[in-house]
Amino acid sequence: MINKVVNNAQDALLGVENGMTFMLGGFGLCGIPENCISELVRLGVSNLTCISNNAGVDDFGLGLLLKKHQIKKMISSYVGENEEFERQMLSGEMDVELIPQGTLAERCRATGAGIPAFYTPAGYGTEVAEGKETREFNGKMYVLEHAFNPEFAFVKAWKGDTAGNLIFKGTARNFNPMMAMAGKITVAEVEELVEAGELDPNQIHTPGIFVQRIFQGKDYEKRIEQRTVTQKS
Amino acid sequence: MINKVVNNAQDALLGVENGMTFMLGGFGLCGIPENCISELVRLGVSNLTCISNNAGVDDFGLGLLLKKHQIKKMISSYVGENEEFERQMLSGEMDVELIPQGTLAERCRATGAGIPAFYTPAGYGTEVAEGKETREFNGKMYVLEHAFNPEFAFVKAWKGDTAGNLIFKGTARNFNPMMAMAGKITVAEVEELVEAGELDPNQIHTPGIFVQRIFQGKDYEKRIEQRTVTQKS
Amino acid sequence: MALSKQEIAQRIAQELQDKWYVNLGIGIPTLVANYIPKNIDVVFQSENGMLSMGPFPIEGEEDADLINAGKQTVTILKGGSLFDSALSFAMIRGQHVQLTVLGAMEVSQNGDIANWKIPGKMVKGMGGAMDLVASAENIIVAMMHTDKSGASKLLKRCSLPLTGVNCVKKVVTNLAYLEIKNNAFYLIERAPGVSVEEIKAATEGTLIVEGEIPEMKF
Amino acid sequence: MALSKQEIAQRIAQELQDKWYVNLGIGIPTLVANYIPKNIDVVFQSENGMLSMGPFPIEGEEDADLINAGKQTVTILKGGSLFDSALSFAMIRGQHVQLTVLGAMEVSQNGDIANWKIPGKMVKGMGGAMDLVASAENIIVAMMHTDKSGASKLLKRCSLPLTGVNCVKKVVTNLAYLEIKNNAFYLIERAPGVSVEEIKAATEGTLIVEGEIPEMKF
Repeated sequence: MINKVVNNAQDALLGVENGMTFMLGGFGLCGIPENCISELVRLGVSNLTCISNNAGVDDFGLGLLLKKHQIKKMISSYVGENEEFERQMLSGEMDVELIPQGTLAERCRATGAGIPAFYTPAGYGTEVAEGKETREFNGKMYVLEHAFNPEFAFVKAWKGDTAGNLIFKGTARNFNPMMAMAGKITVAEVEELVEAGELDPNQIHTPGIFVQRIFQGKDYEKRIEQRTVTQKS
Repeated sequence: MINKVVNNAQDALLGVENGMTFMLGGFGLCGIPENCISELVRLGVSNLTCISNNAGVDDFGLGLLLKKHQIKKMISSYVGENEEFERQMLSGEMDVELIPQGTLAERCRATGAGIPAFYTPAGYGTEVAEGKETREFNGKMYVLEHAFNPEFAFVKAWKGDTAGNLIFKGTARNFNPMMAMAGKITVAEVEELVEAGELDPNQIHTPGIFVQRIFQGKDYEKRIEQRTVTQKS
Repeated sequence: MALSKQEIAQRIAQELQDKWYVNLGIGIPTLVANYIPKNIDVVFQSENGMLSMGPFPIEGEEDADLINAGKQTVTILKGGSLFDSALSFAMIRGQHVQLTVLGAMEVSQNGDIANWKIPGKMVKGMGGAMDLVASAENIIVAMMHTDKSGASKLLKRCSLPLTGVNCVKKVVTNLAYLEIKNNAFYLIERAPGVSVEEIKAATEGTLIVEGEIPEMKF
Repeated sequence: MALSKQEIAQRIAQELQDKWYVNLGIGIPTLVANYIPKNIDVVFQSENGMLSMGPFPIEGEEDADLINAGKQTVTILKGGSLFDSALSFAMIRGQHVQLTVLGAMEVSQNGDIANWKIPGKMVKGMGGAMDLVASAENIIVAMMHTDKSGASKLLKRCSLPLTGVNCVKKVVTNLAYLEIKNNAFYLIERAPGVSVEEIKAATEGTLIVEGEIPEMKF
């Protein structure tokens, strides 16, 4: 067993520098690496390129990095729900590359899986395909999309063990498993860190080989963006 | 909930015809769809193209179809351990396409995932790449590989529910999940069929959407190819 | 009278077929789930990683780790499953989802759709919409026939940046149910009490009216 | 004296580094697992879908559902995980496995390797070998220096169909430990009691001998 445990977010983010490219897991505020984001804010690293499906809200998630102007470029599929983001984007202070959600997920997977490029139908005939190679297969048109090259990936899991194995909960899984595959250094923060051997090897979502550092997260807020309920009848 | 249950292998293989292309899960004899293979033998369908990592042994697994000359072409990564196979291949009675194991797995996944083609480094500079497009990405050479187009996929799972959700056990998972994604009709046979709701949705390996027919298998032999043990000290 | 948003959803729900997996977009499409015909089984896919999405949770039982693609708290039904975004879009691109229902800002008579960007104004991103429209065999667009100023949203050519090309086959608006083929909108049904003339006036693209056009039935 | 297969494995085991994930091929490479240095942690990957592969099970505890890539019954250690073949080769192609050890029928001085096919004779298939050699940063070949007739297997050019090109960096044979660079075999260590002359005689490819060549230490 190779032990991947580090003490805290501070130790986990050792080596993080200005100008780096990061992947950050999560969909909306669900399954985001809260502790890592807080530490990035504390470190004050800037000129970052962040690959993340969304950009948080004004006062939480990646919104915290935006507020401090730490992000030079966002690569996302959907960035609504964030006024400061919209301001920085429209004013040109920040660069934004919007790509289809499935393409984003598949490019993350490709990065970790040693696939330099693949064809997808998403975005063909739209501005997303501008400047990209297109090609017909069986009468349908596809766009060639490439892998990323991030220095760090920050992911959040429900349970993890000392060998770096991860299990996610509910829809908090989302982009986390593919991003975990993709980081040159992958940092996993978990709600519950257990000893190797306590998780069923048959139920691991992300095998420990993909994780370089793991730590027990703390003070999770797990904010709900849209609290929708059915009234008891 | 959409109910995918059929009574038995006979009902599950309805529509199987001569000349079709099948995917069959398993690695060696581990995780092979024993009941489906028996039914294919009983039906006597012939001129089949079979995509499967291995070709069974002389008297079990796909070897049973080989013996009856039902297979026209095998697409596999490794076909040792089977004398009748070697005889048919060397004599030219059967066509064989050997492809790297990782390429086979990824092509199965691509088939199910709507990815018509992708680049992989495996086989570059070898006879596997002959006639295929090659290309450089970041100073390394890659080969363009394509999705398959199978009519049926036959997979074997440990547990399954009436909605078609599957859980595999140990290394019997292997090619089964990707092949389950890839079949126009995917047939899953399971050791234990339970009601929808009995499996934890967080622990499903293959979501039911990929499975068109599921049935409770019977009389599993689960043969061991190489019984290796450590003597009690 | 023109349909309400609920009625648009209700009309679309009539198109659902037994054993279909369905992806519903945000807005009117979400409402379709309230009108599933009694005698059929359908399963809702949420592209953030869930099959068999159920209704909103009972108050007090919300789980921050269980949301839909609109970031709303939801539940999961028996027989459901959870998975990552790559597998979710594998389902979508691989055409395992039989129907996609989504909203649009514009649709053109050749089946193009624009619903993700108003240059200089709204730049929220396409989310999963481009994957959905590029992949689905069967796409129904739910939309208002005209914008607030009365300008048609069913056009000869879209003016906004496209989400997908040649992909929309059916449109249900507050005024009509239309099919797109042969580079035209074919009028299939009218909203109850809405005349063919009214629909013609509200449609900028080529509108084909063949024979008597029936009213929708609910 | 020339090394036994066990000793070849033992010498290769000295190359293992702490925290490495390692894929061992069938044959001599499998034996490497028996000689892991005491002070380091390594994890074995089995390409049929397992990390932290352990020793053979105690008699009576064999599980048909738990085998290695050689189809042998094995066990899984604490901290291990199970996964499908696509994820397994994602690990391999994505260079998450730090070392691959495999056998070869021929190796050439430019790092080509042939180990899967003898035309007209042995056509078992490449299994995962082509993915492994095309992907791994660090490949050690374990092989006999010559074939049964005494012909060299370390060649200027491979005569058999290739498994991969320009990929092998290190070779450990029964006679020597060699590194491949600059289109040549560099002799690094001799098997105990084997002379440089013997190694030269057994090597068809260009052999570079720089300075005194030490004997292997065990």
